[in-house]
Parts: sequence; structure tokens; C-alpha cells
Amino acid sequence: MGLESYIAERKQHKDLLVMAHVVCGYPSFEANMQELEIMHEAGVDLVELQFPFSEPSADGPLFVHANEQSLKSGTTVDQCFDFMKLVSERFSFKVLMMGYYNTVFKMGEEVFVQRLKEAGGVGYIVPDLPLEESAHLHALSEAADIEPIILMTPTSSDKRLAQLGAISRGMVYVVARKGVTGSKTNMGDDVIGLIERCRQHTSVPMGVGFGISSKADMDFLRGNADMAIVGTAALQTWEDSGAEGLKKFFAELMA
Amino acid sequence: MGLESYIAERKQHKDLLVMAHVVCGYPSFEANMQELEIMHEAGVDLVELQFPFSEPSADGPLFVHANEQSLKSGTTVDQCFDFMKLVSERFSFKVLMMGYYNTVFKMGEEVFVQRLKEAGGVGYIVPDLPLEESAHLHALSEAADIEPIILMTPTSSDKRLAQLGAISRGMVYVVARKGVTGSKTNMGDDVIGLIERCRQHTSVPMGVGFGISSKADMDFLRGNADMAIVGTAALQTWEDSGAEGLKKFFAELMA
Amino acid sequence: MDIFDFSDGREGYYGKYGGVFLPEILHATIEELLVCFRECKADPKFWQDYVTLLQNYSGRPTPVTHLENLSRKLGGAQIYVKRDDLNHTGSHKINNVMGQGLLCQRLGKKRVIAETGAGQHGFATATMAAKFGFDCKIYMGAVDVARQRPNVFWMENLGAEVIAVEDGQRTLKDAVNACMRDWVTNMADTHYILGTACGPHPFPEMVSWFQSIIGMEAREQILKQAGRLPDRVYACVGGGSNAMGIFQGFFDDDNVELVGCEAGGHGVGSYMHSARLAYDDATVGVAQGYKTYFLQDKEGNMAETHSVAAGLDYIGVNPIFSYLHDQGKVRFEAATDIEVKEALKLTMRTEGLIPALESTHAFVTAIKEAPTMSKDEIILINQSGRGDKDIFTIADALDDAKWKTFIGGKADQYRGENS
Amino acid sequence: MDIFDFSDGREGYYGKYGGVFLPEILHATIEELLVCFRECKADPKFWQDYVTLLQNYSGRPTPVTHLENLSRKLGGAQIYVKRDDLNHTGSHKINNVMGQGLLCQRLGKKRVIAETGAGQHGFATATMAAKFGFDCKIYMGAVDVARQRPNVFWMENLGAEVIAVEDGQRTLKDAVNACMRDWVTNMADTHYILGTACGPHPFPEMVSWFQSIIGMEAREQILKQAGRLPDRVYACVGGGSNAMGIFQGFFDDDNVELVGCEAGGHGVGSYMHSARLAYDDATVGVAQGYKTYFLQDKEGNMAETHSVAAGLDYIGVNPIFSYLHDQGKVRFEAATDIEVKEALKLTMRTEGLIPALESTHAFVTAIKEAPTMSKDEIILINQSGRGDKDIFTIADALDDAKWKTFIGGKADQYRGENS
Ligand SMILES: Cc1ncc(COP(=O)(O)O)c(C=O)c1O
Ligand SMILES: Cc1ncc(COP(=O)(O)O)c(C=O)c1O
Repeated sequence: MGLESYIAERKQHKDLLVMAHVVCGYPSFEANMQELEIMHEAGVDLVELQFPFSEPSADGPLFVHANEQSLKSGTTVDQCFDFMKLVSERFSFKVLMMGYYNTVFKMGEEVFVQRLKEAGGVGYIVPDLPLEESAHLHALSEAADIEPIILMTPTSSDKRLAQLGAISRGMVYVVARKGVTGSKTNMGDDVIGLIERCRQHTSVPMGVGFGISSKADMDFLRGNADMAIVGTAALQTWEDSGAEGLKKFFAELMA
Repeated sequence: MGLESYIAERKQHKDLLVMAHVVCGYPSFEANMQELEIMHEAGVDLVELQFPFSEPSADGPLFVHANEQSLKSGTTVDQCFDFMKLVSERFSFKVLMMGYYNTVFKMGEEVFVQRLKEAGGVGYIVPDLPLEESAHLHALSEAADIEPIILMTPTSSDKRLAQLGAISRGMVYVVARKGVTGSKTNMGDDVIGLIERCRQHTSVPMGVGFGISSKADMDFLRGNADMAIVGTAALQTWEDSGAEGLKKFFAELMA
Repeated sequence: MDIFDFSDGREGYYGKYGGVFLPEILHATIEELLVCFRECKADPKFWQDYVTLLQNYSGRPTPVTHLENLSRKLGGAQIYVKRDDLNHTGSHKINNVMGQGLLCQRLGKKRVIAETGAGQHGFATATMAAKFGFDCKIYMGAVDVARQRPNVFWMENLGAEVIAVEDGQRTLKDAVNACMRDWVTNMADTHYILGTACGPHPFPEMVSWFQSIIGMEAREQILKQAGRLPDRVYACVGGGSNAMGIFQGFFDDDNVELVGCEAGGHGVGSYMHSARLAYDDATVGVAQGYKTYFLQDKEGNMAETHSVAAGLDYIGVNPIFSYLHDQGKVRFEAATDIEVKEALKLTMRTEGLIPALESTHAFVTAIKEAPTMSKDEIILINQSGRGDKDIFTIADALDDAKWKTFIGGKADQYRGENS
Repeated sequence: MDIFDFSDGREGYYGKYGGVFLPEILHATIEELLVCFRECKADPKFWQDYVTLLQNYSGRPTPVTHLENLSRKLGGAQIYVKRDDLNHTGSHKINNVMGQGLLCQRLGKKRVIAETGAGQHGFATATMAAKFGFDCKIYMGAVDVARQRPNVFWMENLGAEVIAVEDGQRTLKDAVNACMRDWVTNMADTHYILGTACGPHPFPEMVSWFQSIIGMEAREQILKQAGRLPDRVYACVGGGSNAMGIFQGFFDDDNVELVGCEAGGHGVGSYMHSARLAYDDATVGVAQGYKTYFLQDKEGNMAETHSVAAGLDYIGVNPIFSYLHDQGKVRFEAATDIEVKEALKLTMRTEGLIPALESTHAFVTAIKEAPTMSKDEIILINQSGRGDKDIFTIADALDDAKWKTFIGGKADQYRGENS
């Protein structure tokens, strides 16, 4: 079942899905598993497993630190795929690979798609791989039923959104504001406007991310988007108050 | 009695006169007086009293230090003239002022000649006042029977020696070697050659200085020059071994 | 040869290297930059203004100096040096920075950001920002901030804010990442003044274009002074901007051999160097917005690099060079830290020149090769910067005891003042 | 006006100032120098060689920069700056030094000596000596050696021997005396490279002649850039060489006012300054080989002087200026240490220029006067040197806390290495 129909199906039961995020190997794979258990119990629909990279230039401080520490403790691509396999088999939510293009490039696009498939991933988010550079990878992905998640942003022109929309499959990731991951976004007319603009150029489900951290954000998005994407806020909660905190965080968020 | 006839008279009794040197106020005027007593007893014929100056650029390290310390302890031009008066009245040797031109210039050339005369000095050695700049001072000096001591040097051309010779009065100071006061001069053919060259251009008595420190130097000069000029070696002796040392130094030198 | 004619291939690609690998959010910004740059490049008045600015502000043209003593001593080729060390702020970095300053004005932006490693580029950028009245923020790895305090001091006094980047290895590459993070937030009013011919298109082309003034001048000067073209041209290669700058003057001269000199650090096999093309350790990858040879592990995580010259101590190389290396158009050599120290001493004593440690890498290779060449052959070295600003680095490199004593005394003096 | 036409007066005299007051032993040497200098001055090829050398080695002509921001901010005259800071080694000192290097070659001498205070002249001389292959000894007051270690470091690395002079105040004037002492010993093979337009004739004339290249260039440049002559020209005055250099370009232009800017140190009445002509404390005297205004006591012993700028901290002034001051041809002003620090900060931030502390004295006076002038008037400042080499001095002057912390850390690092 493709990502798009998976989302459609989940949307039958709730009006706003949630995608969560963990950085593989940070603070450890065991901790990742604990977080994922909590996310699963809270009813998270989709999870990005970030493959750590030494130059995570689109990430904010918390994820930068997580990437760094994970690599320092020896995390490898093999481990990430193994972990993904474990996760995709164990949980009912779907799993995406998130990472930087060099990780893909170094193993080769064919190998990447194949391994992702084998590990049970349904798609990938590679923020530094723009449209212009992605044709080959997208073609391979399509052949393997893997979805490339396209990002649409507040700086994208209508023309650009049209191009992005044209190649979008599975879902699109609407970046709610400029900047890197990690700071709060002011949910308001800007975000609504952006979602509306994006909607004109694609029919696939729409996740909105960057800075989502509260029930209020969820309420704001409900009816406007298909999915809320929660990254930093969850990791921050885990760092601050561990498993119990994280449980509470998701409980409140998804109440 | 002019310096020239004084020297002539003294030379009746000995074949090589001696001129010694003290830096006024260094280490103190009392010490100066002690040194002069010793010099007098040893039979020194002429003494330079150096008026300390802040920029003694023709002097070597020992005298530089002496100039500096003397000024630091507050020595003034007035004190130097007062001391000269005392010395010239007390001892039978003749006294010269030695110093730099700025000292003369600041009080005015007229005043300088007059005060020197009053203090009983018979002449002066001002190493940084060249021939070209000295006409006025020399004229004043001649009127007052004060002798300007001309320096002749190993770098002076014959033409230059002729010019220097032409204005020499009292005596000339033959600088035995290049450099500043204080290092040893190798007495040899060079010095003889220089003395001979100088002799061709002047008839006044000839003192030879710079680096004279031993009886051997004296023996070398005897017959070749009229006077040996002893500076640094005496001060060095005083510094090293005080009054007793200085007595011994002159005793040996003039034996 | 026009490597910037993309009509036969993909815009921004040199063979398989180059490109734009940036987050979607920057797409419009980089497009806007590209459009503006194309306008500037097509506008003869822009270049004229650029040259006039550099002449009146930075002292261009910089001269070419014949090193008669060194040539005689080595007994081979005649050595000439292009003196970009005489630029205002002390290196060729100012060329690029002034050019981008003009372009930033044209873009109507009021704020500039820049990464810096050694501090030269940050110093130049802070200077330009003061001159143009831009707000300025300089990102610098925390390790570099600590060791390059003199440059930080000047940047701050020139009015720039210097941010110590605490991520990653806390050096140059991390400062680049930090710039990217600032840029994706503030692109509306901010231009990113990239310091070398790396990064996403159009930076490699744009920086190369501004730096081409070096080669244009040098070609004319050497023809006038030596009566003919050089046989070989040497330049150090960090990101590759000064080398691209001088090499471009000779791209169409088939008999001129171009030699890029990378940082050999502790030497072949040490894995403590920054030689991407001269040694075999680098592989092709994608990072910091472009595709080129990087020093990285097999999974694509960047390796630790090293050089006595902070300005060469970088993981990637100008994509144009990756291409020209493949094509055999430019030869790449590496100079080790030890060789650099010796060549620096020799150059100071023989010619009274103090090349920056970066530039000294080019001297090393030239000094090695000159004796094997004939007396009527000609060598041209690009002296990209002066070393006298890097006294801490050079005194450390030469392990100068009196310097250490002096610093100890200074520290005691300061501590005394505070207590 | 040709102040060097001595046919109506005494050779080497400017009014009652100047002359030669040297021990007889140097008479032949100074004569030889004078004869050689006269030959050089009469030989157009010598000047041509000199200009070519400076062009190819030191980057002349240095540009003139229009300070639009500062002019706008001050709201008065348009300010232009002659950029002698862009010279090789970082100041105008190299002009004189290269000229004397050529002359020394012509004299057939193989060894040079020089005094230095701030270290700029010593640095320039050591550089020249390396380039010409001369043996080189630099005399520097022990106090200056201690506080100007960076310059000492470079001089030594350039192959010069640096002697710490322990006499007197152990600063510049004592270094001059030490040079004299060396020279009276070694004149046969040694030329004394005096660093400013002071000392016995022909030094004031000779140094002024070499520095006149500044004014020649500047006059032509300002005419071209501003379309007319400046109304006022400002230069700092230590010994007076850079000021003589630029002023000479405008001696025949009656409507150009020339302003010499001395070191006001702690201000009028403080007796902690080096203002010989702007303040009333100096009197005429004879020292260091010439007659001029000196800061001295009534018996002629030299006073202690002070300036935040070591290069201005000197007892005497160029005899030509004493004369031109009497004649009212040059106006003299003084800038205090505090004013200098403020002007430096302003100049860095507004224009991206870092003038040497010495040169900043000229900026102070220009900045004071510009607002009182009309917008179509023109000011030209001589930036004799760059400040970035004097980081210790400037960081101390600005009392920079981060710098002090950095030095403390460096000292700890060095101590750690040794234990
Ligand atoms: C003086 C100097 N030369 C060379 C470089 C290396 O950069 P690039 O290869 O871009 O010229 C640097 C970088 O900081 C530098 O400061
Ligand atoms: C940069 C600079 N400017 C000016 C001076 C003052 O010297 P002068 O008055 O001879 O130009 C010095 C002396 O060291 C200097 O270094």
C-alpha cells in the first residue's frame, strides 16, 4: 500500500495525522526504541528515522547535536537500516528515511532504494536534494514503490510549487517557515496562506512541519492540513524529562 | 700661559705627557675629587672634565653609563663649572671642558667661553662640533685665550687634515682609531702613520687618545706623540678597584 | 576555453562536479543570486566599477615581483611572484568580497554573513561591510575563534559580530553549515558572502570571476616584465579561489602548465592533511551545497583534516578543479607542514617577502621544481596573502622561544592590571 | 619653492635649522654620502630605477581612497586618503629604505644599520636588506624590544640582528645614538639607513626626496579623482618623513594648506607628549647630528617624551619643519592619545580602514576640522601605515578584555608545552 493511500486510510479515523522523528543512534538505538514505543502508543502515524550525517546543514542545534553524538558513538548506515527493519516490522506506523544526500550518494542511488525497500521504509526526505538533481533517484524510487517526499516552502514561487507539485507523490512536506528545524513557528495566516498555495499545486496529502510543539498548533492545523510533523519538540521533551515526559507530551499533543 | 706653551714647558721634564678624564658628578663630585688627587699625584698634566649630556653619542658604554648616572643624580652645568673652578685652583694640572655641543649651545657660546674662563678651564673638546660649525665659537675662544681642541682622525683626508691643522691651537687630539671611546686600540703602524700624517698639517702639540690603557701603549707613543690621553681605562679601574686600584694604574702607566 | 559556458552541459556543472544541493527553501534565493550575477557579468559597467573600487580601495593592480635572489640560489627557472599579499586586508580574499559587496548592493540587501576559517575572509568581509554600510555577521568555528583571536579582534572592531560555532569539528566546514542555517532563515535581506570558489552554483563561477582579476593582471604584467608567458604557474589551493583567479589568466595558453598546491599536512598516508586532489584519499561526494572531491569516510561523513595553514584546511575543493584534474588541465601537488616552514624561512631571508602560510604551499612546490628547469624558463607564483598577520601561527610553527617568553610576559602584565 | 636649493644659504640648512653636527671621524663618510646622493639626485635613471623597484616590489603607486561614509557622517569637507599603508611591510618607511638601499649599492657598501622605535622602520630595513643581500643590524631601545616583539620577530626572521639598546631611556633616541656609535666604527663598509627626515645633512633632504614619491603620486591622483587640488593636506609628524613626503607634492600650490599632526600624548601642559611644534614646550637645540626644535630641559638634556604611537614618540623634529613652522608654511596641531583611540574606532567602523596609530593622528585633526569646512572643500589625509601589525598596542590602547584572555590562554599553553 502506498503512502498516499495509507494516509487516506488513517484519515478515516482522525482528522489530523502525526509524523514524528528520531535521530538513529541518538542517544542510543535502545532509547530510540523506547521513544518509538511511546510514539506508537500515542498513535503516531508516520516516523522519520534520521540517518546521522556529519554536515546536517538544514538542521537546528538540537538535531545537529544529535547527529554529531550519534556518529561519535559509531552509528553506521548498516545499523540504521537494520534498525529501520526492526522498527517497520514491529510497529504499525510507517517509516521514512530522513537524511542528507551524501549518505544516499555514497552508497549509490540504486543500493539506497533497494536497501530502504528491504528495511521496510516507504519513502525518504532528503532536504538537500533539490528537484533538479532528483530525477534519477525518483525514477528508481517509483519503480520500487518508494515515495520521495517533496518539500514545499514559504519562499517557493507559484511556478516552483507547480514544478514541485508535478513530481510529488505520497505526500508533500510543507515547511511552515523559513529557517532550520527547532524554533517555534507562529501559526497564523501566513501558514494558512502557504498551505492554500501548496494545495493548488498538488493533490497528495500534506504534512506541515517546522516548529510544531503544542496542542494549539495541532488545533490550528486541523482541517487545514493532513498531517502535523513533530520533530524537535519531542526530542527536547525526551532530553528534558525522559520517557515519562515524552508520554505526557504526546498525550497532550494528540488529545 | 697658553696650552701650547704649558705643554712645551712640561715636556722639558718628561717625554710624554698624560691627559686624564673624569665625568663630572659620576659617581659623585667627591669621588671625582679623589680621582683627581690620584691623577695629580701621579703627575697627570691635563684633565678633561666631561659635562654630562643625555645623548653622549660619541662615547662608549662606560662613559654613556657615567653620563646617564650623573644626570640622574642631578648634576647641573652650574655644578660642573663650580667644580672646574675648584679643581683648576687646587691642582697644578690644566683643565679642559669636554662635552657635547648642545650644552654649549643652550647657554650660548659667549656665556660658555666666559664661564669656562672664569672656572679656570684652558680649552674644550666638543666632539660633535665640526669645523664648519665652529667659526664663531673659535673666534670667541681666541679672544678669551681659550683653546678649542681639534680632533684629527684616521678617516680624515689630507685635505681635511690641512683644514683642521690650519685652525688648530693649543694642541690637537689625534683619535687613534675609529669607533667610540672605550675599546682597546692596537698600537701599531697605523697609529704611527696617522700621527705622521697629522704632523704634516699642524705644529701644535699632539695628544693621542682612544683605547690607551697600559705602559706598553705609553712606550709606543713616546717619541711619536706629545701626550697620551687616558679615559676609559682609568674609569674602569676606579670602578673595578677604587682609589687603590687607580693609584696603582697610574703608577704603572706612568712608570 | 570557457568552462563557464554551460550551453553544452548542465548549468553550474563542470563535468560531473558542481551543481546546487540546497534545501528547497533557498531555491528562490539562489535563483535570484544567479539572475543578478548573470546581469552583472553581462554588464561591462559592473566590471568597470569593480575594478575601480579595487584600484581605489585595495591597491590593485598588485605588482609582479621578480625574485632574483631566490632564482639565482636555486639555479633554475626565473621565479616571479604575483603580489596579492599587498591587497588591503592582506590577501586576495578582498577581491571576491568587494565584488560580492557590489552585487549585494544591486540585490538591495542590507546584511551579509560569511564563514571564515583562518579569519582572512572574515576580516575582508567585515572590512567590506564597514565600507558598504552592511550589517555583518561572521561565523567562525569555536576552535578557530580561540586560535585566531587577532583576526576576531579586527573583525569586531570593524563592526562585525563574530559567532563562535560550537558544532562539529568547530572549524571552517562547520562555519559554512552555520552560514547556511542563517541564510535559510534570513535570505530576504541577507546575502551570503561565500569565501572561496566552492559551494552551490553560482558561487564557484562567481568567486572565480571576481578572482580572475588576478590572472588578467598577472598575464599582462609577466609579458611586460619577462617578455613572455610563464612556463608554469603555481598557486595554493584551499577552496581554490586564488588558484582559479590566477589560472584563468592562462587557460588559453596551452604551453603554460598550471600547478595547484594543496596542504599535505603530515604527509601521504597520515590522514592529517587537506590534499583532496594531490593525494588519493578523497572521493566524490555531495556536501555544503555542491558535488566535488571531499575528504570523507566511505559512508560520506566528512573526515578530520589538517594543515599548518588554516586557510587550506578544508574538506572539499572547488568543483572546477575536480573537473580540470580529471582533464589533466591542472596538475596538483601537496606541500607538507614541514616543507612549508622551511620554504617560508627561505623566502623571508632571500627576498624579504613573508607569504601567508597558505601561499607558502605554492612556494614549496615552485622551489622544488625550479632547480629542475632551465634558466630561461619562467615560473609565476601567486602570493595570495601576507604572513605578518598570522604571527601567532607562524611563531608557533617556527616554535620561537622569544615569542613565547614575550607572550608570557604580556599575560603577566594583563593579570597584574586586573588584580 | 625649492627648499633644497642651498645656493643662497648654507648647504644643509633650512633657515637656522639643520646642519651637520657629527664627530670628525664621520666627516669623510657623510661627505661621501652627500656626493653620492647628489649624483643620484642628478641622475634621472636613479629615480627611474627607484620608482620601478617600488612599483614591482612594494606595490606603488598606492591609491587614493575617497571616504564617502566618513565625509557624509561629518557633513563637511570631502575626505580623501593617500594609502601608504598598502605598501609592502605596511608603511611609508619602505620608500625611504628602498631608496637608501639603491644608494647603498652605489656606495658599494655591504652592511646596513638602522635605528627603530615602533619597529616599522626596522622591519622595512630588514626587508630591504634581505632583498639587497646586505648584512643588517637593527638597534632598538630595550623598552621597545620588549613591547614591540612582533616586529622584532619579523626582523630576526628576515635575517637581521636586532640589538636591544640598554642606554638612556632605552627608546628611539637611544637607538639613534647606538647607530651613531656603530657607524663611527664601521663606516667603511656600512651605510646608516636613517628612518626619518632628521639627523645630519643630507639625511633630511635625502629622506624627503625618497618620500616625495607620495606627494607626487597623490597630487596627480587627487586631481584625477576629485577634479581639483585639496584645500588641506594632513599628515602625522614623528620625525617628519611621511609628512614631508606628501607635503612636497603641494609646496607650490599656494591654496593648499599643509597641516602637520604631532603626538599630543596626555595633552598640553602634561609634559607627556611629543609635540615639538604644536605645543610650546620644545626649544632649539643640537643633538643627534642636527639642529632643530627638541623637547629638552634648559641645559639641553633631552626630556622624556610620550605617545600612544611609538613612531611619533621622538624628541626632535625634521629641521625643514622647524623652518616651515617659522615661515607659517605648515600649520602644526597635536592629537592626544584619547582622541587617537576614538578616531581609530570611527575610521575602522565607517570605512574599513585600520590606520596605524601614528597615521591616526592625522585623522584626528582632519576629523575635527572637516565639519567646519564646506561640502565642496577637499581634505587629503596621508595614511602612512596600517594598524593591523600593531595589534598589541591597539588592543592595549582599546583595553580589549577578550584579547587579554586570549593572551593569558596562549601563555598557559606555552608554559604547558615547556613543562
Ligand atoms: C592567504 C590565503 N591564501 C589562500 C587561501 C585559500 O583559499 P583559496 O583556495 O580559496 O584561495 C586562504 C584562505 O583563507 C588565504 O587566507
Ligand atoms: C606608520 C608610521 N607613520 C608615521 C611615522 C612617523 O615617522 P615620520 O614622521 O618620519 O613619517 C612612523 C614611524 O615609525 C610610522 O611607523
